[in-house]
Amino acid sequence: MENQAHSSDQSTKGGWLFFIAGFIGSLILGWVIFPMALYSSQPQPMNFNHALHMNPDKVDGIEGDTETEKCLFCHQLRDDGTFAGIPRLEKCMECHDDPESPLGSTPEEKDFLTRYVAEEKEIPWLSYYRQPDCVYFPHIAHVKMGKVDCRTCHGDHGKLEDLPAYRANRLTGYSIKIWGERISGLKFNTWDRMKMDDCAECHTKKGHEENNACFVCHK
Amino acid sequence: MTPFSFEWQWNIDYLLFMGLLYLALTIVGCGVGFALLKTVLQLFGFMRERHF
Amino acid sequence: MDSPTHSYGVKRCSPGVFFLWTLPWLGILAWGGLSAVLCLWKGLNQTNMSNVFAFALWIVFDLAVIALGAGAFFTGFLTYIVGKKELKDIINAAVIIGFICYSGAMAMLGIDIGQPLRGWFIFWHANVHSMLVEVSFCITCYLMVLTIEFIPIILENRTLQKVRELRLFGHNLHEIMAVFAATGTFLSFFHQGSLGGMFGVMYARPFAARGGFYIWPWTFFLFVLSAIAAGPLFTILCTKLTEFITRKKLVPDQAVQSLAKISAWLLSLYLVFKFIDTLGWANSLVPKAGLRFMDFYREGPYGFWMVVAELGICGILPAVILMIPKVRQQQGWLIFAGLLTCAGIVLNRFVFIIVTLAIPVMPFDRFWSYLPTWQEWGVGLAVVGYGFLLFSAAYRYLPVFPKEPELNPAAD
Amino acid sequence: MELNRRNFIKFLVGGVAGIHVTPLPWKLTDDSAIWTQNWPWVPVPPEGAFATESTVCTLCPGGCGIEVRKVDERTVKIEGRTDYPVNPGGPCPVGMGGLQLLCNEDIRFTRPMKRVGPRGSGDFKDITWDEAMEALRGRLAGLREQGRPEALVAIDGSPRGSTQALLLERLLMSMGSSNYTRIPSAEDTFWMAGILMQGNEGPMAFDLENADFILSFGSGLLEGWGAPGRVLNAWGMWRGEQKGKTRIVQVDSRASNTASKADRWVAVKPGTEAALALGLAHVLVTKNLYDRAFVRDHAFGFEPWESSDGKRRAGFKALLLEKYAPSKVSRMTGVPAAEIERLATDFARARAPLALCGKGKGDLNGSLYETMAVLALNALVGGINRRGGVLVHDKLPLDPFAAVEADAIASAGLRKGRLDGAGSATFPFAQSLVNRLPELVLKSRSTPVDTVLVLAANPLYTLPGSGAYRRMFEKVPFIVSFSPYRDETAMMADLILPDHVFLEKLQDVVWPSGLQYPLVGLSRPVIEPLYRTRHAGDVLIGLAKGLGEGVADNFPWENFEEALKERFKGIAEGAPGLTSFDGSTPPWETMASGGDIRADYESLDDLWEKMQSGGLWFRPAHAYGVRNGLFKTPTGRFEFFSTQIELALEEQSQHGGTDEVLARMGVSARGDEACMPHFEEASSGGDPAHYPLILVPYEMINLASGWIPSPPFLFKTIFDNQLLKQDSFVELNPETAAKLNLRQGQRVMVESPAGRIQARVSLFEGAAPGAAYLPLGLGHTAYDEFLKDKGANPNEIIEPARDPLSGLPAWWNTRVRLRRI
Amino acid sequence: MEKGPDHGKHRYGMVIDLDKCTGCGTCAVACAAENNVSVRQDESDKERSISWMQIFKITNGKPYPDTEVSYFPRPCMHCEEDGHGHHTSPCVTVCVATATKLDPNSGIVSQIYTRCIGCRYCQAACPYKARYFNWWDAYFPKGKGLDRYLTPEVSPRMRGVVEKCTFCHHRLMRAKTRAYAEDRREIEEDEYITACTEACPAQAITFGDLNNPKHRVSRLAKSPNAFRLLERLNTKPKVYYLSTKDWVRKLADNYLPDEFKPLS
Repeated sequence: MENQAHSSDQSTKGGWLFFIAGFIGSLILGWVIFPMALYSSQPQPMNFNHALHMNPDKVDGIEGDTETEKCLFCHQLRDDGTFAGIPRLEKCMECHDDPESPLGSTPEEKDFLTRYVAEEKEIPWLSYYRQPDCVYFPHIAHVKMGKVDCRTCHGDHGKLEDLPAYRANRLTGYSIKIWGERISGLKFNTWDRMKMDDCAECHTKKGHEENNACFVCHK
Repeated sequence: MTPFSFEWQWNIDYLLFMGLLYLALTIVGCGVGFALLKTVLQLFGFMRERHF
Repeated sequence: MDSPTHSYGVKRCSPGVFFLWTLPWLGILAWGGLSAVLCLWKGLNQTNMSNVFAFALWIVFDLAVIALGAGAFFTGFLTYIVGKKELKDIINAAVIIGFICYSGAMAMLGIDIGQPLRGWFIFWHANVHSMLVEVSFCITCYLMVLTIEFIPIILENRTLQKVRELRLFGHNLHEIMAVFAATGTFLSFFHQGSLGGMFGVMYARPFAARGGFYIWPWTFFLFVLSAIAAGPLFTILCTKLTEFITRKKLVPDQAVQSLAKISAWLLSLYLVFKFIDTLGWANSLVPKAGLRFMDFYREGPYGFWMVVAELGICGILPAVILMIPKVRQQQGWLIFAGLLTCAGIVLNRFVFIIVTLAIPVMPFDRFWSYLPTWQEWGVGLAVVGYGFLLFSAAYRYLPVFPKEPELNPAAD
Repeated sequence: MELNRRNFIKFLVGGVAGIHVTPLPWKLTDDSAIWTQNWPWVPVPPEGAFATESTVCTLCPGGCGIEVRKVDERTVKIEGRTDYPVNPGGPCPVGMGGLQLLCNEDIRFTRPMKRVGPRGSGDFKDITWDEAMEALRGRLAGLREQGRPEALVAIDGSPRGSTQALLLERLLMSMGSSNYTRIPSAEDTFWMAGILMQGNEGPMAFDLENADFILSFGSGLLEGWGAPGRVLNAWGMWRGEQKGKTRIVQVDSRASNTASKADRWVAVKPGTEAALALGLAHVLVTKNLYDRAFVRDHAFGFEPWESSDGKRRAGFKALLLEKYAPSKVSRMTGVPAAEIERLATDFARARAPLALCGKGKGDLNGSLYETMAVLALNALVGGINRRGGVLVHDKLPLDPFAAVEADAIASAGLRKGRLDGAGSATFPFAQSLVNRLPELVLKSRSTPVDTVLVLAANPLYTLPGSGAYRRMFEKVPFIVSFSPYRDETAMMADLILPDHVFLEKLQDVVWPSGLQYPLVGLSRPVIEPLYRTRHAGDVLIGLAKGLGEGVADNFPWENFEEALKERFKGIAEGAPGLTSFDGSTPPWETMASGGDIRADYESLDDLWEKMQSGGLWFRPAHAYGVRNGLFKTPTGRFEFFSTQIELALEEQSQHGGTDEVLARMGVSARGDEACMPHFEEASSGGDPAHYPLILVPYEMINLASGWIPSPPFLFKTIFDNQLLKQDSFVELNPETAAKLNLRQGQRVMVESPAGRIQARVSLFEGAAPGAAYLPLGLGHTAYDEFLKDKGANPNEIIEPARDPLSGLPAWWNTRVRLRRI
Repeated sequence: MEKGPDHGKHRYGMVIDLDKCTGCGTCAVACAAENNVSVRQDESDKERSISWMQIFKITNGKPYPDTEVSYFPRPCMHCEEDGHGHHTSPCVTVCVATATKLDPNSGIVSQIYTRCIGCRYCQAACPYKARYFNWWDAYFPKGKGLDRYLTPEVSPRMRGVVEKCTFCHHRLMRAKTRAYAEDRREIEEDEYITACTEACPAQAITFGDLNNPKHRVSRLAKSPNAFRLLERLNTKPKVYYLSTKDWVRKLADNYLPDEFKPLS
């Protein structure tokens, strides 16, 4: 401490380098390392080729005039208006009814028939788009009454050949699709993010501001 | 809450209330910023240091 | 004993004695820390708060502490805006006491809410019609201001002064202190008021509800007045306590008397308004709700004596004492009146919080009572311990009382 | 440029400044808030497809129709049914909270178990069903080998006439034991009174909804009496659409819910309801307000007559005139004479007056003479088999199964008769007297009881004087419990064969108590059993089969369902009924149509199938006004003077004078009076000088008081002056409390000669002076944290006397004192 | 622009007939079962237990044998005004984080548990004590199986937040969803009733749209026997009570001596 009187002047200029080093270091930490650490990644129990199933040349039996209707063929609305979500095995078996004879020749199908159909075991799918428990989201109000395309919220999921890994926020348990893939929070497509503000934005845009009342979407 | 939030309402209550909050924050921020800037300028010799 | 960490020209006790002095306060802090951890970890079931007593000891402490901390903004206002130069000798102490009170209150509020991690929702999802939002906004901003006001005092520490960056920054901040003082005055005025407004707008609680001006019920203004009346007195009490403990004279009488005189007038003004308010309320809102004034003082331990104690013993009496210059100038009477006033304001806040909640509104409901748990006392008293600790440290290391060297010339 | 302290601080300052322009602090702030919104320890109920299934609640004998809302395979809510005639709306709070009895592993046995610790310790070991069945089979087979099958005793709480009850009794009979005992309920008292005065075995059927003046003698209409869903619904109707048309008068010693909500509350001294009924009858007679045509044409024993031996008999009228003048009754009951006269007049002048009885909920038996007195009152106003009166029915045509064919061992065992003496000379009208078991077991050195089977009952908790049962169970060598719950009795058992609970179990609900038309509900399982439990009916059939030919032959069914279906043969072949109810017109409105109903089923199979979906068979028809050939008494008339009692007394008088016989029966009246409804002063062991207060246990609709535990939800509806932490409250009139120097909330010991329990004082103006009221349904010593050690069970200090004539426990006259602690 | 209380599209409300009410508590149990209300080991701690539909027992205070008891079942009143003329309820004005709001389209006062920060100001402001704080985490001990009866229609609460009766708004959502499935946008009177209404065995509770003159509630609410709790505080509750008994009516509000006007 004895040479403090002049050390302050000396270190001023060199010291700024330390400041900048700290600054840049934290930028790397915050923008690169943090997002990697925050999200877990988990593969789906098996692959499902949406593109294949939606292709009338390859798979028939999935009926519907519009894209939405085709989606709804498997991702059904029940009679009471509730949404069944990811189909149960039962639904798959409407076509893949025989564990012995595959309809196609993909390895996934074989996997599916041997591991699940034959064993009568439900596939433990991981849902990319599940909202947290506090949210009540009626698909019927949007898809049927609001005529919203599946794509609006789910993007081109139906065109995927491979199911991407399920990534969840380690802290909140949210699927990455809810908060948004981009750590910056920037949003370019309607399906990039599914937080409350995004729901509200759409309601407002479509002139349904009354649907921004709390109890419309919360339970 | 910012005017970009969907909960924001364009009425006098919000304008006045949030406006005053942002005003206070701005004044405080500017004050501190001013002192910081002045310090940095003085440190690098762009401004003269006043002695007490 | 001189040390490089102390200010020039003052004498301080040895580190060992200082350490011993801090021990009881550290003990209280540890108790509070344990309580706080329990409350955060296990939840508010650690307290005796309930659906009846949604607000309890902590809120009483909060409101009391914030009212007593009003000395900071009001002295700042008088010093920097009104230009009462003699108060420069006490402003540092006032700022530090204010800082202690506000930061302590904020910390306590952080534990008091059920979901502390969601605390920022108040700002992000603010309901601008809620008085508590007004309180939160202003307290938070004002705490920032207080911190900024505190920083130059910290930077005046002898050791820190040697660092050029800090020294310059401290000076630069100090130069524009009037801006902060003005902002602080504005913010503080509104939140002291809205703290009162919080209760006045509970229109469905006839005991607390009040009519008012624009969006502010009368309690808004009463709380402001009572806080600026009692706050400076609390600052005086704190400096007197420091003087007593250190056996030194630290603040010139002129500053103290100047503050006390202003307090006296404000307290009297407050009492006039408070009586008008009480009479008005008892004759309009109360009968409109189907009740009589005395209905509120019938059940439980909260009888009419509370009114006598709050407005008479802790209101009129100190006002009279302080209004008479000759009496006020006697240190004993000044301290006595200061203590009464501060007790009165605490009692006032207690009545608005606990008594309001204890009195049933539905005729078939019953009167409930409440006793805090040790965890609640722990967190509440931790603020006291924290205050003593921080003020002692400030006194030891910072030039809190600029006139100290002058009033206590070195013996050697 | 070295890394000294100052530079390191600069590095840190740079870092802190930098981090704020990255998402990290902001996202962490957001995420930590979101974390609190999704705390991993807060349950997230799984989504799924919603469905509802309807069934019938079997938590009490009321048998409400319920609908269970399901999410996939989970049951999430119980709701009332509108397509079930008993309760066109919600059930009672116990039924509403029923799911908590299903999904609680701490109160249920999830698999068969065997006792390993000392009795009552609750230490059990898991065993397999095979082991469990074999253990019991071996025990029973052993009894038969030793030639003492009569040492097998059953204590059954299943509803009277239910298939499960029949199977258990059948098993005992086939084994060679006639010691099948039942938990006594109001139904037993009704049955006896019905036999004695009407000669009819059908259940007591009250045409409540069609009555316009309801005089209830202590029946807790709002406390769960009869079928609560039905009665509460009727109540809503009386206070709604029928406002002012139906008047309700409650005779009660306490301002109970029923008393308060009734149009008039007649406050009587506890236990003197019979005297009041007879006082009213007196007024009817003296003011000539009674139905003379009915009395003349259809009744016996009212006017004086000359019996076959030439003796002049005074008759009921004379008894009334002699002993029950309003002034006298006023002294007995505490009701002013003028009020008695006014009440009698109002009652008689009503178009369809109906007097009700059955104390409280009717979960416990009532007083036989009191029931007879009330029935007599109904008869005096011609209210027997009249619209809005007491309807006389035959038993349900459910098939009773073929008679048991007893093999040699069984025949020998059956010849030894019943241990409890029910049906014997002393207790000629009782079918079973479970309350006599403790003395029988405890008085002899070697107990005559070897094995006890407990089914759907918790005698250690629900029976008055429960301490005696505990001592009995300590002595009995082997106890088997079928209880699905870890109740007090099961804790004493050596072997647990857990039954399903109601939503998992197929059961018949035979004639909800008090209902005015025949109805059988079918309680169908709405979910697969959650645990490794087994239907008690199936276990009984399995056991019988395992016991070999002599026993197995009486059980030709594969399983319970088959046996149940066989019983419906009687229904399918009997009088026509309906299997569905559309909810539009309540049955009590259409009943007057007489027998004109077309069955909506064709055969047993058709009926069975329809019952599977609707869960119901009923016959909303009644031949109102028909009295000829109605009464099956020896005189063929409604007997104010019971010739059957007379006959029983005569038969016995060979073994001593009638007085001696009456004394043995516990009847204090002598001569002809004993054959007629009369008021018997409550006898109690306690000396009024030492025990100044009379203990009145009362029931609440928001607490289960039978063998079923209370769902924890119910405790939300219990006030904190009824239960506070571990204390229940004894209600006292403020005057009484003042005399005893007791304050609100004070802890006291309630002491009777039989024991003592702790409680707190609750001052209630509506409590009769001189009485202490304690709620039934609290004070469990078993189950889980939600039920255990909450409040006190008054049964523990009740000193049950014997109800005169019936021999059932008289639990309403224990004397107590309060001691401050 | 604020809409007047009658100008919202729907204004769901409730009428409870106290003459019919038997105090049995089925409504409270049904409510707890329907709404995943947490049950604690000690529910006798009434200051901290949760019962959205709470039953208050009242007596006329007369000596034996003129004593009478009656009951006030008390759900959330879903107030329309804060007592000061603002079209918002006393709790809504004070809520700091907009966790509770008065929905102008249904009249229901919503409560969002994930938004609530647990400051409890709303509890202090509510004179009906209709708001409950979660002093503990929902009690579902491990391995007991009790969480198996939870319905997914109502989100279970975490500790540290306030909850209250929501008029079973999820049933409104259920009814709407079903209506959508049947190509309808509007729902009928009986399609949306609360769990307590449905459960009441004495049919003492009626529920419906006070704005719809065809609904039974709007007729009953105008009955001369109708009154509301603490009506003088001007909170404009949407829960009405019916009673013909003056002593019951008198206990619904505070009255200065000689102020109460008996019906009879």
